[in-house]
Amino acid sequence: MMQNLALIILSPLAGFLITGLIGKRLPEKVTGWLGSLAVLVSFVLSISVFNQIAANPAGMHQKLFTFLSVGSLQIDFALQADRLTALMMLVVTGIGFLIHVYSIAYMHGDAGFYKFFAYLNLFVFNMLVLIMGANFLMLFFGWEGVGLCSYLLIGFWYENAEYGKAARKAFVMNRIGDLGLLLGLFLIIFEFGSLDYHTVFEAAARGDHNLGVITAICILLFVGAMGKSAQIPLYTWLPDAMAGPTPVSALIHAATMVTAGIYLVVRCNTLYHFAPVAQELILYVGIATSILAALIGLKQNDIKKVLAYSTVSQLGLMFVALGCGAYTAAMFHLTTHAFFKALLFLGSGSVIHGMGGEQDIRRMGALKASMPLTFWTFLIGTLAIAGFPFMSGFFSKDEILAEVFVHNKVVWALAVGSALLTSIYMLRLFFVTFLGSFRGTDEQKHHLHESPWMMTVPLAILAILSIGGGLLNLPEIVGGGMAHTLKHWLEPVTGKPAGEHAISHGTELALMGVAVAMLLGAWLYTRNKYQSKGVVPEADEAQEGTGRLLSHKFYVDEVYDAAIVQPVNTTGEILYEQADRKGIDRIVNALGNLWVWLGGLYKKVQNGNLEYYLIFMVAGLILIVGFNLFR
Amino acid sequence: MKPDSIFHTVEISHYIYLSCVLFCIGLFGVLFRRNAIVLLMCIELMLNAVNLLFTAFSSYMGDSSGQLFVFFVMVVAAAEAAVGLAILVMMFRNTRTTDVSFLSNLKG
Amino acid sequence: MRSLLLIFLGAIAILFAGLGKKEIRMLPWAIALLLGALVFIPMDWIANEQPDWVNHIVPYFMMVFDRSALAFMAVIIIAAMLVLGLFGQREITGSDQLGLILFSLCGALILCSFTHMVMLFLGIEALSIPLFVLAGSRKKDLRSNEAAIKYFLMGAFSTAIFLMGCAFVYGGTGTLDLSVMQRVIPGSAAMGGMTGLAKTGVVLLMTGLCFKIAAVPFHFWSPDVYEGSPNRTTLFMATVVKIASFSAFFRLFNFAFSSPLAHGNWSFVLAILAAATILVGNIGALAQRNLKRTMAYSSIAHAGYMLLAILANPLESFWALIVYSLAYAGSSAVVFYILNKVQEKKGNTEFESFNGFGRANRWLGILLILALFSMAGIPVTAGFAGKFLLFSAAFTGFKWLVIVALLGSAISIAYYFRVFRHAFLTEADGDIIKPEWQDSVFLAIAATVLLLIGIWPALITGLQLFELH
Amino acid sequence: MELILIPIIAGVLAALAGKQSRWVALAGSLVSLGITLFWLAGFRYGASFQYVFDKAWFSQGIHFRTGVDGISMVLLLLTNILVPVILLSALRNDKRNAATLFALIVGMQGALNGVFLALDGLMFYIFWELALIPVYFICALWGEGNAFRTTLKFFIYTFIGSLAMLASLIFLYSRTPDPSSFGYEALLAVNLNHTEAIWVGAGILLAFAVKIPMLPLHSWQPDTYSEAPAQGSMLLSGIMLKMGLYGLIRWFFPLVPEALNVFGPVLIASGVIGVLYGALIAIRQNDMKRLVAFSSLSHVGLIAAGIATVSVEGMQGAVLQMFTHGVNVVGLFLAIEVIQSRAMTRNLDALGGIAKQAPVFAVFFLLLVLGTTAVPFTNGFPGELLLLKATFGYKAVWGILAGITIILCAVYMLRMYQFSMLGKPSGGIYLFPDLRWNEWMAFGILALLVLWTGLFPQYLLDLCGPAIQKTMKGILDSTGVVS
Repeated sequence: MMQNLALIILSPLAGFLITGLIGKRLPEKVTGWLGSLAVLVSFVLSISVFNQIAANPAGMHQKLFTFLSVGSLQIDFALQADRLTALMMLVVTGIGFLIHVYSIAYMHGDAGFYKFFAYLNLFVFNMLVLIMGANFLMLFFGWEGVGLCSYLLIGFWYENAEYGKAARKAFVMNRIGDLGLLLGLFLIIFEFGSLDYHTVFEAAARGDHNLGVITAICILLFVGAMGKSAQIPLYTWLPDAMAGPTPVSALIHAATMVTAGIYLVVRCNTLYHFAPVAQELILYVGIATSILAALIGLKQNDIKKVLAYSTVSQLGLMFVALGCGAYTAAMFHLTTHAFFKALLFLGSGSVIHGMGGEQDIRRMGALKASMPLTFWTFLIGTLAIAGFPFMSGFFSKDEILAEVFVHNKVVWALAVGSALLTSIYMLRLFFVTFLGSFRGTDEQKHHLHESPWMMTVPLAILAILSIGGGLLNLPEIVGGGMAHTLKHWLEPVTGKPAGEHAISHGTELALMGVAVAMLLGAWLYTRNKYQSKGVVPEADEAQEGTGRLLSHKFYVDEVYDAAIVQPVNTTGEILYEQADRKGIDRIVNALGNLWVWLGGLYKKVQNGNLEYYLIFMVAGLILIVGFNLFR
Repeated sequence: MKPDSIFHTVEISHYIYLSCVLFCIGLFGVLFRRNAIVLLMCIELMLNAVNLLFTAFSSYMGDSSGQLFVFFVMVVAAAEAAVGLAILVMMFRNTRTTDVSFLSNLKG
Repeated sequence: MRSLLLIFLGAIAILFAGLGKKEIRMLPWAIALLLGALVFIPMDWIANEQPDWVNHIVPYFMMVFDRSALAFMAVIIIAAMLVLGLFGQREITGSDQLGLILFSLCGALILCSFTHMVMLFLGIEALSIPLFVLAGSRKKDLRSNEAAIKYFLMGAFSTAIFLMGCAFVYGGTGTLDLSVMQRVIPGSAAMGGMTGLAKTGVVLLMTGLCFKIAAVPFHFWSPDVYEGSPNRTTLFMATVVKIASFSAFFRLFNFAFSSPLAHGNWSFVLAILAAATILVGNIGALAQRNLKRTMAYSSIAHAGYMLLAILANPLESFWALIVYSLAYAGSSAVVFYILNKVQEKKGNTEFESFNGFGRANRWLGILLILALFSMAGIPVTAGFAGKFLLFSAAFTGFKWLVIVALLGSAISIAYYFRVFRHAFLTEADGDIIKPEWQDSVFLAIAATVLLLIGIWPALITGLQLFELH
Repeated sequence: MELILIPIIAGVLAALAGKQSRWVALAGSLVSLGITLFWLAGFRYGASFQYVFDKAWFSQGIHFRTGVDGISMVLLLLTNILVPVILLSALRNDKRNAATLFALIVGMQGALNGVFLALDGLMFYIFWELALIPVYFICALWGEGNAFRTTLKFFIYTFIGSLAMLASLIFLYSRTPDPSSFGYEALLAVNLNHTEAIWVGAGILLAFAVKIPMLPLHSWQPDTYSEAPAQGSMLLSGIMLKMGLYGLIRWFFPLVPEALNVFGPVLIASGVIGVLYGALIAIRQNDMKRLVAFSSLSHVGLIAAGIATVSVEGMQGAVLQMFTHGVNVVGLFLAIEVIQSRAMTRNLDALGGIAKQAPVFAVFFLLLVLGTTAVPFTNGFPGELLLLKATFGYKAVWGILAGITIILCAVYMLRMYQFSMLGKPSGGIYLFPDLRWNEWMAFGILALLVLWTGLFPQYLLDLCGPAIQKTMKGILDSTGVVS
């Protein structure tokens, strides 16, 4: 059974190699199904691992080979699986498989079809390495690996220079985070002498380490998480990353890769336990991101951009939970978010597919009729994220809000505001896209169709999961005996937080009531505005005042460009022109030319005139004799 | 050579000074004259200063090798002068002058 | 002694036998003569004692043909062979130039073996006087005339200074015999050191020799004379004359004036002169547009390097000097051969005349690179071995001087590689030069010397196992 | 011995072989690759020198002495793999006098092997110089633009450095006990006082720092790389600058450990500043070769800084990274050559969209870009990890500054890839044939190395580990620093 772990990562790797190397010569269907099969194998194996873990909370561990062994430092290429991992594995491979299947239809006819599946498989491989690695370096491997795949997939349509730019932006911003993570790893090595989770956490749990260093480690790790999970200040890449094909956005930029930061913090909860400062930082960054992204989401007209900002906002919410030490809540929301956000992205993909590549919601509308299945699943997704009672998002979001309520009332209020904004922009998106009147071209109208079954079936499955995802971790008032399944499941990893503030059922109910009321309000507002009045959102250029600010994303990109990108470029130019060419190089050349110049000077001395020669000789002679006699 | 010969009634230093003066006269002649013939003569003067000095030392120390040297110097100086005059003649044929300051084609 | 006599008598014979004949016809005889002289050297080396008849011809041990003399003689004869072999003159009638070269060579050989100031003086004059004539041997050429005049006047002038030095040393030490001097000078320590007379004498001798090797500030003649003289004469001056002068320099200063007392007297001044020579030679060469003149400056620089040998511990530096001289002679011969051929085709030796040379003549091009590398002291050529041995021998004495020498070597790359650039990197079509078969033989000898010593210098330095004196 | 002689003989034969010279050269270089692999197979893990060949050369104190330990084995491997690859990539070359080009390349292999094998100070110096000559000719004879001036500057610059090293070596030689010796161990045994150590060290360092090149002494590099022919750039950047780094490990620090406290900080500062300096400049370069030149400056700066930390991670990481950087930079220059020979330009402004026309090439190029960017599973990663860790452990500030390279490197490398390969085909790139078989093979070998080193760096680390530890012990024992 032990080789299961290796097989889980090897299967997508094999898929990558096969589709990448010979996929070009195979028919599309074969390539697509091969790629999907590879992930399916991983999924099935993951279930088997999941079952084993259920029986054996300690988890599994498998060393493949020694990667690096230098001095006292030894880093193995090793895999492990515990309950956290098992949960993530199911999410990654399960949703991954659905999206693979979806892609077979979605990417049909693309010139780079085989490449797409190769990249997707490579991504799944890297993601699995990230979550299954048994030490921080393995995590870093996967961490950078998924960043690479993200780069490749965002820039998948490489002939478009803008897409290429977005891809590079994503990679570079991730790299900024990676540097933080890497420095964190170095600190871990110096503090604990190892990178193995087991060793590190065991040592940390003893609590006798320098708290300052641990805080530094935690902050640095969080910097890594900022990059990958698109938190302030490193979030701007994620909306741009929507340049990639939609399944990519669903898989990488919604369901899996961007949650790696959450995973990292949960994984290191032992360390964060000793670093309250870092936790506070996470809390504030998370809530700020959540609000900011939600605000921006209000005014976006690109269907995928709205979802992207929504993702950023939801990730912020998860970090808020982490900041409160509510690891289960974060993981719970991570899981449900994976379901409904993947659903929403795939739904949007279906819309885009049907609309022949159109992404602007102002040109859509009234799609309900022609794309019923998409409509219904999208509705489910929208409701789930907006927190419609008893759907998955309802439970997971409420759990976070409840935890925050206990922790910090101000942040709670902000989080509620963020939830409200979420409801508004999601419903706006929904109404504008599917209801009202059709605003596209005639050609698009003629072309409009429901997507093939390979796309709709994954939608349906995800819709079911979005509805029922809440079952994973019901609150006590609803679930009774079945409550807190996930919490108990994760306990071996997160431990039992000491002195947990339980809130009374009354308060909990009240909080739920607030949420439902807000949703209702949002529904009425948006329905009134976009369906009944048929308001079409203004174009970006037409926005004024706050709207303009929002549609331009608070001008953050422009600020970054002016504050970082341009200065770096200018520095590069100045260094090259002034310091290198006109400075160092000129000095070197001058040192060389000095001798040539001296040579020219000497030429004048050697003037061909015998008398001068004799005078020089005699003068030299006198000098020599005199020097020798009188020194 | 008798020990009380005239050389020993005069201090050796006088000979040294004399020949140094002679030598310097020759030397400055070489420096400040331009006619090749005169230059040649000045060099001969320098050689003669050397000869005088050799002879004086030789006598003073009672060692014959210095005087031997003088003969060689004289012989070689003659040979040198012969060659030198030949070169000067050649130069005169080509340039119609014996002024060395006109010879400055080779320089730089 | 046998070599010297053979060459002297042979020179007379060739001079008379060659009357009215083309010089080129006498050349094989001259080469044979040199070969014969060369053969005697290993024989004498092994015998290692002065036969009686030598002492009858040269009384009072005024010349001693010890092994140090023999080693230099061998180098000089080889250098002379290269000079003669590579420059067969077809146009010249009469073998007077050949005879003059051989006579001059006799002077050079005397400079290897003297032990008495008289012989030193005679050697220098025997070496120089034929050269005055040779420098002016193109009678109608004004440049040749000018070279001859300048060389003669300045040579005679420096001879006078040198003789003054002899006289002073004679007065200061009471002897003209080198071995006596070597014994007398340390004895003067008891009487408050060397007298001013002797001190000045030593320095005057030094200046006289510095003129011969063209060390700063007595080097002014050499660029002009080198440029104006016929190529063969220039090469002869650059190699045979220079090596012989160094042999004399080495013998005089590291034998007669080798005691610490005397050494302290002249070494510092000489070190400064050496540094100046290296710098002036290299810097002067940088500004030149004419290869021949560049080689003149380069030869000044080489003299500067070789002066390091005089300043170093003689036991180590002797063989360094030998290796260096061989390397220098070999590479100079190659460069001057090519220079001569180019001059025959193009009429001058400006750098531009070499454009495309390497592309047109593959083997000569490679040979040119080899020679230039050797001059620049790049491994694995003989020039590197020589430089390395010289510098490491001198390192214990004047470290700063070695640094200056290294700096000089670095500067020299610029002008040596300029030749390479014109020969290889210009698009012009160079003239194709077909060397005569005998030229090829001598070029091959030169190349072999350069490479063989470069790869395996122990071939020469291994001889240091033998006692020198 | 055979590793030095066979390539040189092959070079001579190739020069004479005319049309067939490329095959002669390739055969010669493959034979020495074979010998290297044979040696590797028989290599006993440990710190001692193996396959020692010893013969008196100049004199009794100056020997022709060669031997291999783990450090030199890695570099021999690098040399003898890369030179065949370079030859392979040039096989279809139809430049003027191609025979000479092949001869010089394979001859260079011999000289480089000599550098890495030498266990005698003077021998090291001689091969150090000797390695300079073929590459000089390659750059001067087949270079473009103002190649003579640039290469002359390069030559004199490095030559001055070498001469300074020679002076230092001679000084050490003069201090060895009688009879003086240039032997490696004899030179190591010389004890210097602090002042002497600084002077001697400065001389040796000058040679290495120019060749590496370290920051203020680098100005020969961009011009030379960009004006040299592809093979010249590959040899220079792929192998030759490793000579300097190797010299730091094998010669510089062991010879003057007394001055470690002076040179260590200087080297690290220069290295780390070089990392940023090169990277920042590389970001704005449009000439691909110049870009790679500055990126190389950035990368080797990190390697040098790692060595100067004199820590196990730093040194082993450096050896690993030398191998890696050699492979990557040769690959990059090869890719640039592929582009230039087809598109007739290497200016990023004029390029674009090549990936469409040459997908296979695009994949290989991407892999090399990723390797250079140190993405995990490629070869750049483990070395950079170790080096950054060592620098960080030496002083956190330096580590953080150096770490910025992983961001900047991504910026300029991806920019280069983007502008050349991706986007819409522009300019004259409508006919861009994909790789020919020889280029395919060359890239294939490099790609395998990229992945192999990326996944299993431990093989190379094990190889050089004991030797590194011995070297470090030697250095630290002499300085009295307790590690």
